[in-house]
Amino acid sequence: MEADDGIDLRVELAGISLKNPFLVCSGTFGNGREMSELVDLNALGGLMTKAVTLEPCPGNPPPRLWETPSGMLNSIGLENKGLERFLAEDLPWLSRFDVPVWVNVAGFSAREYVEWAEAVSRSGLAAAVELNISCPNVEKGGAFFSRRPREAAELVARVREVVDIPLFVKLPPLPGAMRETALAVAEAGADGLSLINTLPAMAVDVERCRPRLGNVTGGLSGPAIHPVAVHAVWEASGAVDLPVIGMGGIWSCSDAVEMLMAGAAAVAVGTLNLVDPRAVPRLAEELAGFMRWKGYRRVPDMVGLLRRRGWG
Amino acid sequence: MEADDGIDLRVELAGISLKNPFLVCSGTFGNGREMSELVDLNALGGLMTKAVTLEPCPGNPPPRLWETPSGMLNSIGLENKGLERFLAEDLPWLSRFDVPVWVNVAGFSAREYVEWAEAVSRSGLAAAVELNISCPNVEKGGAFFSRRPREAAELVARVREVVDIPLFVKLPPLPGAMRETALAVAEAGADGLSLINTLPAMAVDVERCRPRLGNVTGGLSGPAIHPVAVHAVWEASGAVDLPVIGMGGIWSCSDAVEMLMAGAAAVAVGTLNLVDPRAVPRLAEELAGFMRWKGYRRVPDMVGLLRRRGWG
Amino acid sequence: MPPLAFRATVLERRDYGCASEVIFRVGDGFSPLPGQFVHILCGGGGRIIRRPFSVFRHEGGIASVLVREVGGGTAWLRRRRRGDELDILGPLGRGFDLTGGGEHVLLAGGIGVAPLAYLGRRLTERGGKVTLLWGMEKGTEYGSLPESLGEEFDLHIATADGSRGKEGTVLELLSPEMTPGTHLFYACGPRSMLVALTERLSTAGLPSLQVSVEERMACGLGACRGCTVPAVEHPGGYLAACRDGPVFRAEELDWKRMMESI
Amino acid sequence: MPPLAFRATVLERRDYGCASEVIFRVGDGFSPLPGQFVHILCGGGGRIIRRPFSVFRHEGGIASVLVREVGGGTAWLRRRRRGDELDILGPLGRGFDLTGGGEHVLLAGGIGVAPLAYLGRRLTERGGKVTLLWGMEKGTEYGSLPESLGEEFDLHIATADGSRGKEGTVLELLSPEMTPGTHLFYACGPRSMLVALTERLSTAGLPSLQVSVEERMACGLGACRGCTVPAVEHPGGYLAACRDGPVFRAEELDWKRMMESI
Ligand SMILES: Cc1cc2nc3c(=O)[nH]c(=O)nc-3n(C[C@H](O)[C@H](O)[C@H](O)COP(=O)(O)OP(=O)(O)OC[C@H]3O[C@@H](n4cnc5c(N)ncnc54)[C@H](O)[C@@H]3O)c2cc1C
Ligand SMILES: Cc1cc2nc3c(=O)[nH]c(=O)nc-3n(C[C@H](O)[C@H](O)[C@H](O)COP(=O)(O)OP(=O)(O)OC[C@H]3O[C@@H](n4cnc5c(N)ncnc54)[C@H](O)[C@@H]3O)c2cc1C
Ligand SMILES: Cc1cc2nc3c(=O)[nH]c(=O)nc-3n(C[C@H](O)[C@H](O)[C@H](O)COP(=O)(O)O)c2cc1C
Ligand SMILES: Cc1cc2nc3c(=O)[nH]c(=O)nc-3n(C[C@H](O)[C@H](O)[C@H](O)COP(=O)(O)O)c2cc1C
Ligand code: FES
Ligand code: FES
Repeated sequence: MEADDGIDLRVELAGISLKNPFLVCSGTFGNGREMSELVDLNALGGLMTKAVTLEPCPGNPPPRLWETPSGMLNSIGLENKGLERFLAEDLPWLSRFDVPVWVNVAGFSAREYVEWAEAVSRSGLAAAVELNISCPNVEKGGAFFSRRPREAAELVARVREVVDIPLFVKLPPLPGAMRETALAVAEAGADGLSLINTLPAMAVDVERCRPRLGNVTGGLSGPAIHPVAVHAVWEASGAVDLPVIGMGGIWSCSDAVEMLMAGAAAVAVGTLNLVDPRAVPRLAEELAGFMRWKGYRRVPDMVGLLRRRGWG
Repeated sequence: MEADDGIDLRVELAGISLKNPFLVCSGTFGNGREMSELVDLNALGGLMTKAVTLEPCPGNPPPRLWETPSGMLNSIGLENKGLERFLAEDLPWLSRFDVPVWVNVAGFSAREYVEWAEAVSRSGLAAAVELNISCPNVEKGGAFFSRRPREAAELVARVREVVDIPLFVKLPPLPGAMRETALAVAEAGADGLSLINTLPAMAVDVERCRPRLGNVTGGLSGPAIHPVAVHAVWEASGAVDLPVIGMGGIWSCSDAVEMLMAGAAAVAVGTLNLVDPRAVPRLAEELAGFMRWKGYRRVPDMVGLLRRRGWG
Repeated sequence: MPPLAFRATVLERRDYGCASEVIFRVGDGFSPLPGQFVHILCGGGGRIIRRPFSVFRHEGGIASVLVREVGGGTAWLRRRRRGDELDILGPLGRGFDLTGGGEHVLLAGGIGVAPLAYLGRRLTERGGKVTLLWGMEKGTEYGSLPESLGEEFDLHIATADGSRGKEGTVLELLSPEMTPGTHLFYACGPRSMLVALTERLSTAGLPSLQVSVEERMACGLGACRGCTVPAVEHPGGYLAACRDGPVFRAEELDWKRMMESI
Repeated sequence: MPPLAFRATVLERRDYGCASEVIFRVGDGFSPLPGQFVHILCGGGGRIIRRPFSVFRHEGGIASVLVREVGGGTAWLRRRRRGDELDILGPLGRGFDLTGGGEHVLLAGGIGVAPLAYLGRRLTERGGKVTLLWGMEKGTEYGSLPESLGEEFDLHIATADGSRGKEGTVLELLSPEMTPGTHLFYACGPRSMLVALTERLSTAGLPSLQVSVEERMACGLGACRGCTVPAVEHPGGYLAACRDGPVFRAEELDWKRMMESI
């Protein structure tokens, strides 16, 4: 997508070429099918699938959504049709489009993660694996791994052995432990990081004295968490030399540029897709306008610019 | 504050009697003086002082504030006049009012924390010490302690030895590690927990490519973080049998009741004080109305009610 | 038809007590089925998610929603004035199946009357015999809307406080001759009302009942799986209210689990 | 006087190009000094912090602010209409010291004209000789406000694009006879303008200069320490713009550090 005026939106992430730096976050775009009625999937920089588990998973009891100030709680709980149908139905369908697919892999045990990631890699239809070790919505859905740098690194190393495609690791914000975890995961062989997953959160219906979510707790996303996400990107990108995909509350072009300047090599739009399925093409266009105005020609010109300008 | 209709707002926290369950958070009420022009300090359930350090501290370079969606970033950085002047000027002034004072103690080393806490306890003018081991705004301002349960516990144990008044420990949300840390701190002798401090966060001026805060990073507070705070209270109160003071984005009476039902024994209003210095008396009145309407007679009737009703 | 994403200009607002009809212009491509909904951005600020509203009226380039104020989003929407713009996604979801013959009994609880009024109009156009039963808290709640709907339909009202029509819920208005054998039932209202109705009709009667359910929604497109309701077909599994519904045949839903989240 | 927390009814709005004067009713207890500000809640939603605005006008139960639209809060405020209510805290801060004699030179950059116009009125009332120098981007920026202020003051204008008055910044309007010995200076505008002014007056001239600074604020009361500016007195230390200021004697501030955060 190189425009006449020399603005080049393309980025390369761990060897994967993207038309523009905007991916769509796991779980906020289905597996593309529903959204394709409203948006051309070919216009996406990349697509991260909904979490898929080895076995089909019914997900959490409703209600699963609650809106909070500038944010949203969800407790979907990994509802999905399981690996088999995903590989047979969704992934082939997605591969018809000219868009790289990150398959979001979740598991209830290390063995599941490994088995599953291997199958995805073998399918030949995925551009990358996104290892979801930070889902706040299932007891053992990986949150366990992300809070312990050592365990996280061990899992990453095992998965690394069985996949032939780039391996991204998705982390939650870890106040104070971001650098340490990023380093451990990088050393274990990750090719990139996805930051951030939702924050563990909760809301209560005080009139009825019951949780707003059927699963009691859930994950907070949306503009409310954007400053936390920018900070996580800043910390991780300062600690390791891996491409970071920044996500969390991106609602505008300048939200995305914040992430890039803080060190993200690309960004992903999440909750905003649920409000505006066409957000990515719109933001990509706005980004080109911003670059034209400010005189940036290529996306990497902006990546990590804060540090290059001497901040931090 | 027992009204005619039998509504009783009083609570007891680690042996300290409060007129109502609303305290004011550290750093959001100065040391009471400025606010006293607009609000009667005697109407507060309790007052948590601004962080005080052993030596005077100029704080971080401006700008120190930035507004984010439903939230606020600050990087005040522990600006204060130091222990000596605090003990000579502020604490005696505060003790003229009929309101229990939690002195927020911050340090740059374990030794400082201990020395300082001891002096506060000896002054005889403080109701409790609030050990701030979670300030995101200073390199070594305690964030180091809060991210390591063991180190946190050691510090708490040392401080516990030298103070004769109740000791509250203030923690940040620790996704996945809340229970563990709460347990460690409780075993080390804490009398209560303050949850939560601000979240590490950051914002960027993309037009000028520079951080919005002079200190680059800061702490996120306000309604945006409320669901994260409720979750932290829920986790900690489920893990330990200590009174928890819930804080984080309380903006209405029902925000406060969420905290109580999730397990907080009392709550503290923070950023809202900066918008409405009279928030506490107003919310206390609204709480009495809520209790009247729903048939709760005493605050403890609501505390932890979610779990008592079988949730979680 | 696939959903559209469009901006619509408000033409008029009619206030009916606790609710307002917000009338806006739509393009030719917009042709909603009864029971389908539109997903509307209701102001900015701290509200980030769209709000779903059933189509209440549609004819000749004009459509409307009937909005009952329950929170910030609905307060914002019902205060729109002529000339204001709305950001809309829709029509979305699966509407009512209109193909069944016989007599049609429409049961509305409160604001649930919105999709049923639109359904009633379409059924009447097709020559069906329509009875609209409507339960509300008190007789004055919806201003002059009962009069207005009374001119279009064979309308019967029940009120919780007995201030108008029968005292009790809308179920009190079901007469003995309204049986699953001869009548088709369409219902929209609070979860508790739908559960009570399924109990009243009993298992044998479920095939004659279609219900429109209200779940909190985010995407409205079936993508996020946030709006699920318990399904019979996949034991322990769920259907998406926004895409598989909001209208379901009563047999599709697991009413035991439906009851749990009242 | 201690600050008040009150609700004020909007009486009128006057539009002046990029800015609007929002006029509201105040009680008897409200008596702001020139340079003091009011802290206004500007809409709900995602905006949680008040916005500070200098008092632009105050007489007989009526006050106003002059609002330049730069973001969501100011956009909200300048669209208020007659009858709307404002939630206000104020007057806050330390105003200008009016006790000095001599000739008064008021230097405004852009919207910085708001507190200076109010100051000018008070100085004139006290019999002072006031010259108002005002720099702006282009001549049409503030609509008819220059005409309006020109009727009240000896007004001189500079524009960056030269479309009105002198080309350049407000500093171009300083004439050689305006010297610290004979004149008192009062300034409000962008940080860069204030710095340039202190350089122009040089250290010896600083005692004759009072500046009103703009810092982002939260409490406006001196409690949060969020709005600090570098102080001379405590090396490395800070003063609170909201309480110790927003008006400072130029000597009180550390201009070297002030420059760093341009
Ligand atoms: C398919 C469908 C069709 C609907 N049609 C109409 C209609 O025609 N007219 C109408 O007035 N309302 C309708 N609703 C309900 C309407 O969407 C909600 O009242 C609205 O979203 C509330 O927004 P709020 O910002 O005013 O309230 P909030 O402040 O968000 O919430 C206020 C209360 O409303 C409840 N609520 C919030 N969102 C929903 C939701 N999506 N569904 C159910 N309850 C909710 C909350 O639990 C809360 O108790 C429909 C809902 C669905 C799912
Ligand atoms: C003592 C004082 C007096 C002021 N008097 C006036 C006045 O009389 N008329 C007037 O129009 N404006 C005045 N301002 C500036 C005014 O407060 C800001 O323009 C306003 O807060 C911006 O709010 P917003 O929501 O529109 O913009 P935002 O969306 O919050 O921000 C838009 C831009 O304005 C800047 N900004 C935000 N808040 C402030 C602030 N408190 N101070 C300076 N810049 C800010 C931001 O950096 C950003 O670049 C004054 C500021 C101070 C501190
Ligand atoms: C409804 C919903 C479902 C999600 N499902 C997943 C998931 O399956 N796997 C995953 O790694 N992250 C999931 N996430 C997290 C997002 O991918 C993203 O990390 C997070 O929402 C932050 O971005 P946002 O604020 O832009 O939404 C989900 C988020 C939402 C809102
Ligand atoms: C301006 C500001 C200054 C603060 N200073 C301190 C402090 O000195 N010590 C401390 O423990 N917490 C401090 N905090 C954190 C608050 O006490 C509180 O934990 C946090 O803001 C969450 O509550 P809120 O969302 O209601 O503001 C500060 C918060 C703000 C906004
Ligand atoms: S609202 Fe997203 S699947 Fe229904
Ligand atoms: S704004 Fe709080 S101290 Fe000035």
